[in-house]
Amino acid sequence: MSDRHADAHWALAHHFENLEQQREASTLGMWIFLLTEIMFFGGLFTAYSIYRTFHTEGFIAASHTLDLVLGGTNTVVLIASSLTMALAVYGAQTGKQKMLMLCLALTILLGLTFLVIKYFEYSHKFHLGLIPGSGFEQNWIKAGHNPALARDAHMFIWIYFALTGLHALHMVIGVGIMSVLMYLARDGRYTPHYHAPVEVSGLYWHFVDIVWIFLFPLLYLIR
Amino acid sequence: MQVRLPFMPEQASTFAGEVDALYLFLVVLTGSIALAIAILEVIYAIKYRRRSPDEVPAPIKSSLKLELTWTITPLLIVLFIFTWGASLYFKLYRAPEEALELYLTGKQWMWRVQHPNGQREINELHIPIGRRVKLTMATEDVIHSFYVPAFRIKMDVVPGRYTTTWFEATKPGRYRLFCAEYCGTSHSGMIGWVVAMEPNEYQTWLSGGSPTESLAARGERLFQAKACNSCHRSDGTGRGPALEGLFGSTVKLQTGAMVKADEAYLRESILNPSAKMVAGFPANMPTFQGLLSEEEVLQLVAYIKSLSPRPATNIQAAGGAASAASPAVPAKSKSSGE
Amino acid sequence: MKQAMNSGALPATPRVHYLNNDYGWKSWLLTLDHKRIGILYLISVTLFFFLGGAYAVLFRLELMTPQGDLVSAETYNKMFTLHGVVMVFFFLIPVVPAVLGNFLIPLMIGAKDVAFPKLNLASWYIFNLGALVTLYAIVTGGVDTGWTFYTPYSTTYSNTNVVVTGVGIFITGFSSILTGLNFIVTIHTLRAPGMTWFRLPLFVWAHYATSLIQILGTPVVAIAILLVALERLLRIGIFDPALGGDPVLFQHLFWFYSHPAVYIMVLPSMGVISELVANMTRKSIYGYKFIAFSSIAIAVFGFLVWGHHLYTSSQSIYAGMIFSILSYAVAIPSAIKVFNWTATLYKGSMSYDTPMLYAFGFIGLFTIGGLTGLFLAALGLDVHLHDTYFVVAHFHYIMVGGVVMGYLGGLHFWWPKISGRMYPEGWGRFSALVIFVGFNLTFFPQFLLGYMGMPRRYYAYPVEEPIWQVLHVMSTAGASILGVGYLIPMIYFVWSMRYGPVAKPNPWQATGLEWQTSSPPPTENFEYSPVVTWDAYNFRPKEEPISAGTLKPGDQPA
Amino acid sequence: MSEHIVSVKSYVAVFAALMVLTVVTVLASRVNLGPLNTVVALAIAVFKATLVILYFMHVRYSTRLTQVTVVAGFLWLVIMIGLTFSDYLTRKWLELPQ
Ligand code: HEA
Ligand code: HEA
Ligand code: HEC
Ligand code: CUA
Ligand SMILES: [Cu+2]
Repeated sequence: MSDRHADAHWALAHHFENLEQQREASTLGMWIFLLTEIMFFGGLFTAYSIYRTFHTEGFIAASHTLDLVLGGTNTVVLIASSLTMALAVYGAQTGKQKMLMLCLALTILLGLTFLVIKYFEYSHKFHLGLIPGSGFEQNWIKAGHNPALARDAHMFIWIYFALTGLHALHMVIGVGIMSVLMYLARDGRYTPHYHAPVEVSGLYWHFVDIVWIFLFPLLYLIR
Repeated sequence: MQVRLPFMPEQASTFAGEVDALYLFLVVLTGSIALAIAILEVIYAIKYRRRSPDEVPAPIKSSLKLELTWTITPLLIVLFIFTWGASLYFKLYRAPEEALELYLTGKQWMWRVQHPNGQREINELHIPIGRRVKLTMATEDVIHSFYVPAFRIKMDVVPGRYTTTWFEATKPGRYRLFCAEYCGTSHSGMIGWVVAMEPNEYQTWLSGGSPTESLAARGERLFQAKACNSCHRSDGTGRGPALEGLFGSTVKLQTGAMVKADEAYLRESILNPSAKMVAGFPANMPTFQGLLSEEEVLQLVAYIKSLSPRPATNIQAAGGAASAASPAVPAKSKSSGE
Repeated sequence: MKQAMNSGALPATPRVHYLNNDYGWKSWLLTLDHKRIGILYLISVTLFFFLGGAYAVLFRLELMTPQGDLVSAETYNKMFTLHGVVMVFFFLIPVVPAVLGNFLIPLMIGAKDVAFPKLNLASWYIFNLGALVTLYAIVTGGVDTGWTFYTPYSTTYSNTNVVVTGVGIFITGFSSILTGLNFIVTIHTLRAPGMTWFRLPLFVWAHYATSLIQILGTPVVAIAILLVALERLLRIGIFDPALGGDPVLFQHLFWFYSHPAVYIMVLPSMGVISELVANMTRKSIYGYKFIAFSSIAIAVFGFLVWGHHLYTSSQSIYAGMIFSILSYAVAIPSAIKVFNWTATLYKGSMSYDTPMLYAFGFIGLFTIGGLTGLFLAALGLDVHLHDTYFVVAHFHYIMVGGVVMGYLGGLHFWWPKISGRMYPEGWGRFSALVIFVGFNLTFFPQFLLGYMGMPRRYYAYPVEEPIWQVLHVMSTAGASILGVGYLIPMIYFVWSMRYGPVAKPNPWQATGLEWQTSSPPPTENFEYSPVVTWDAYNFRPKEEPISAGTLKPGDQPA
Repeated sequence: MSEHIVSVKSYVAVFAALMVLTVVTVLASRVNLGPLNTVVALAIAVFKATLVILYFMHVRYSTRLTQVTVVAGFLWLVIMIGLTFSDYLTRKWLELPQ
């Protein structure tokens, strides 16, 4: 085993045989982490499905208070960021340093755009007082919605904030990861030979995108 | 199975013997399995003890036949246990057609009982033997669990809805009533007695005590006090549907679905009117969530129930054997208008 | 003590090994060596075991008399809650994987470390962070919801530190996830050449199955507890009936994790038992594939049965039936294991050393605990048994009688490898016996109490039931014996680190790669990269041509 | 390295498909299909997610193990939701006349 280290890549950890094995380990590790993420969001999705089944009317009414344009824009923004992320990985795979840097920057930018739009959505809700809390039902009625549905709408909004809040938190972490990645990548650290960190971070980013792909119809488009 | 074995609670309901039978069957079955394994292990341990420090026994190839035997045999055994357990469960939890209906509310840390005739008690529950008793249960705060070991019956009382359970006592006596779901500081103090009495003694008990309003009559007063009658009029001219004949009928909802108007439905209609909207009516009934205690809701429910001609399933018919049991006579319910 | 060793021509203790290659706090607190991390975990979980045990001793004393006279009801409730929380989340879930698993899995598969050593160390820090948060919750008033955190008591009515405790458990959950993640990736990618799946020791299979549960289940309890904390903070939330929420939904989410979690606890210990049974009888394990796959089957089916905790919760009786039949299905793989272990004993060469005594204890007590699980899974019977001491007895038989015994057996068995020293055999056997006796005295009476109707989580119980008090007194007496039994190994393990006889590389003449390196192993685990050409539990290796620079059975490092 | 490199062209194609599907799902939600609305919305979401997983996340070209991992994740989610529904959807059954 000692001969291994002579020509070993700088990034190869001592307990791996070669970079290929190391890459395999980190991708598998990330996938397994994403499994836990699925189940983490899954708890909320379960609650959502149950309550939506039993409080359908209220859910629909509350869903209509969400801004479809902003939500739709965010969907586009996030899918676009997934594209740039995929292209960043491509850049690393093919050794196109400029492309890597540019795409990472775009990904961060799009991620931030998403968060800014989300911020406006949230602040609108705060402005109307349509946020979970004891004042919700009055504000709901004040805003001219069907009072009979106030309670169920409240539940919807609660779940809406929980789901999108958790998702936004993941976005913030994602933007952080991408920034670190960009910093590390600045002088050609990632090569066609070694780019597992880019790839693995990409998996995370796409996962966050997928969560939104489900959130969008489930929250904005129900009727 | 009417024997009292050591380490068993008294058998005082129709279920007790059946539950004990399954229990004893399992004791014997699993006892012999455990014993067989233990004996085998002791024998092997003695017979095949290490005799010299370096001895290495010959390996034995595992046999598929043997593996399958000890996979399939336990499978058959557990399927049998499952069937037995499940059929018992069905009996325990399927409410009977005809029963004496009592109302129970749990509240940190006491049990409150309301009898149809208006008798109320705390931490005691008087019942006749030889009659099926159905409990409709609600809680004002956290989850509690109604547990009478001598009856082998237990059911959680869950906030936000009614749960029900039933039993039929077979022996007069005082039996312990426990709260089995942890509910806070005095969970272990939330205990009481179920007093099972001969039917005639039960009658005496019912008519004893200070004369009280019947449950339905109390509900009727509430119905007026909370101004329900401003919308629900018996002649159907109110803003809401008339409630006469509602209980036990099938209601058509706005969504087109049909639901049976049972206690749970009535409770929901009062506390969360929008959950199930009656077809043809506007959604203008206010919610009474937080304005009524569960006990009061139960009184309203009892009142609305009394507005229906009873099929065989209600208090009155149940009271047949003990006619004084239910003075809540629907006929006298005057139109709820003025 | 007999120390029959065949392979000891070389100096038993290598001059440099993982314990002495570096000294000082930093070399431990910043270590990336899986073996040292295992020891760090050993220290953490042992402390928590004694904390949980101390609570148990105190509330057992309270239960000696029917009235509440020793402590107040609030204190009692906090004590059993913290006993449950500490024992489950801070002791039993990490104990075998994080201590023995961490130490052994890389050794057993012939790897130099786990796949992600930094994550491994991080998981220990996360564990301790969660532990500190929980300890903070304890010293600032404790928590009284029961380890199950049922709503709405936990969200609305309890006025104790639910949120802080929840945060502690939430954090610790991530350490569990990271351990599981690390093991799965390690087992997939770092097996030595020739170490095929069906040559893996069953300990590794059991940990693989455990890890599956950890990664798929833990996030769900994390979100459930997070939702409770949010609901408590916002005073409104998704389990709140006032919003049309359903408290029983919390129970679904909680048990979706917490039932599989009981298999997180028991599977690793079952892995230990497979090793002990094979190695202490020097017999190739009977039905290797059946035991291996039964672990996976338990992990998978374990996820389908959570509703058996909700039979009386107003869950639909049809769902109850589904969960009941699936609960019975998951009992079958456990049965397969018990039968195969027993068959392995047949015509073996059985040693009576301490690890084997614990293995016997495990098999016997796990069987009783498991079989009483069949009582609880029977729908109609559980209506009577639910939330009584019968349940308490059931799970202590498995968790204390089974899992803790398995863990202690494993600790004795691998102690020479971990510390390089032998423990005193006579004391080992004695304490195993004390624990066995104390255990049964503590928990057998609780089955009887349970069937007679004694509810659990009761601070006081009716005076008019003299027999109840008799049984409770027996139980308390047993618990004291049990406590002494646990203290003895504590003492002699520590003693042996200095004074114990020096251990040979393979004191038990066991198979497994971990025995083919020195005791204690070097930091990189093996002097040579192992190449595996034999099956697990091959006690009569055929001579194989060995290429230079590889390890063969019975070999010693040069 | 043995890894498969997806071309820029396919990435863009997948992106275009995702965009189209986003529009479709919004439009579909405007049409009243009754309960089918949910089914359609979910089907499109699943389809979109599959595209992302297969191409952006390279699962189509990954090892069997990765593929199994992905499937297991969604399967477990279905188990959790499905068995929970087995309770909620059958609670009322008992109230049918016996
Ligand atoms: C490590 C922990 C562990 C393990 C492994 C198990 C294993 C099992 N458990 Fe247990 N259980 C708990 C820990 C555990 N449990 C805890 C902590 C609680 C209470 C939680 C709380 O409320 O606080 C609980 C509660 C609990 C309940 C709910 C009781 C109630 O609250 O009403 C039920 C009901 O079905 C149950 C069933 C089972 C079954 C069927 C098994 C099976 O897996 C057992 C399988 C094993 C065997 C069957 C024995 C070996 C087999 C043979 C010897 C062969 C012969 C076999 C046959 C003929 C089948 N358990
Ligand atoms: C991993 C799990 C685990 C372990 C190892 C144990 C170990 C023990 N448990 Fe535990 N128990 C649980 C998990 C566990 N328990 C859970 C999950 C619950 C449910 C909680 C709930 O309802 O929410 C429970 C509940 C529970 C109850 C029911 C309480 C109630 O419902 O009111 C009882 C009652 O006897 C009990 C007893 C014991 C005893 C005597 C031990 C003994 O084995 C402990 C032996 C250990 C020692 C005795 C320590 C030795 C140390 C010393 C002697 C030093 C002492 C030091 C000082 C006093 C400073 N436990
Ligand atoms: C402002 C008018 C109004 C008041 C006051 C009111 N209700 Fe109603 N109620 C309605 C209307 C309208 C409906 C039908 C629509 C619906 O289902 O919500 C209704 C429906 C009901 C139903 C279901 C009837 C059915 O046919 O299924 C019940 C039961 C009921 N109310 C009970 C009560 C009780 C008890 C009170 C007092 C505590 C009360 N209501 C007060 C307007 C009212
Ligand atoms: Cu009420 Cu416990
Ligand atoms: Cu369980």
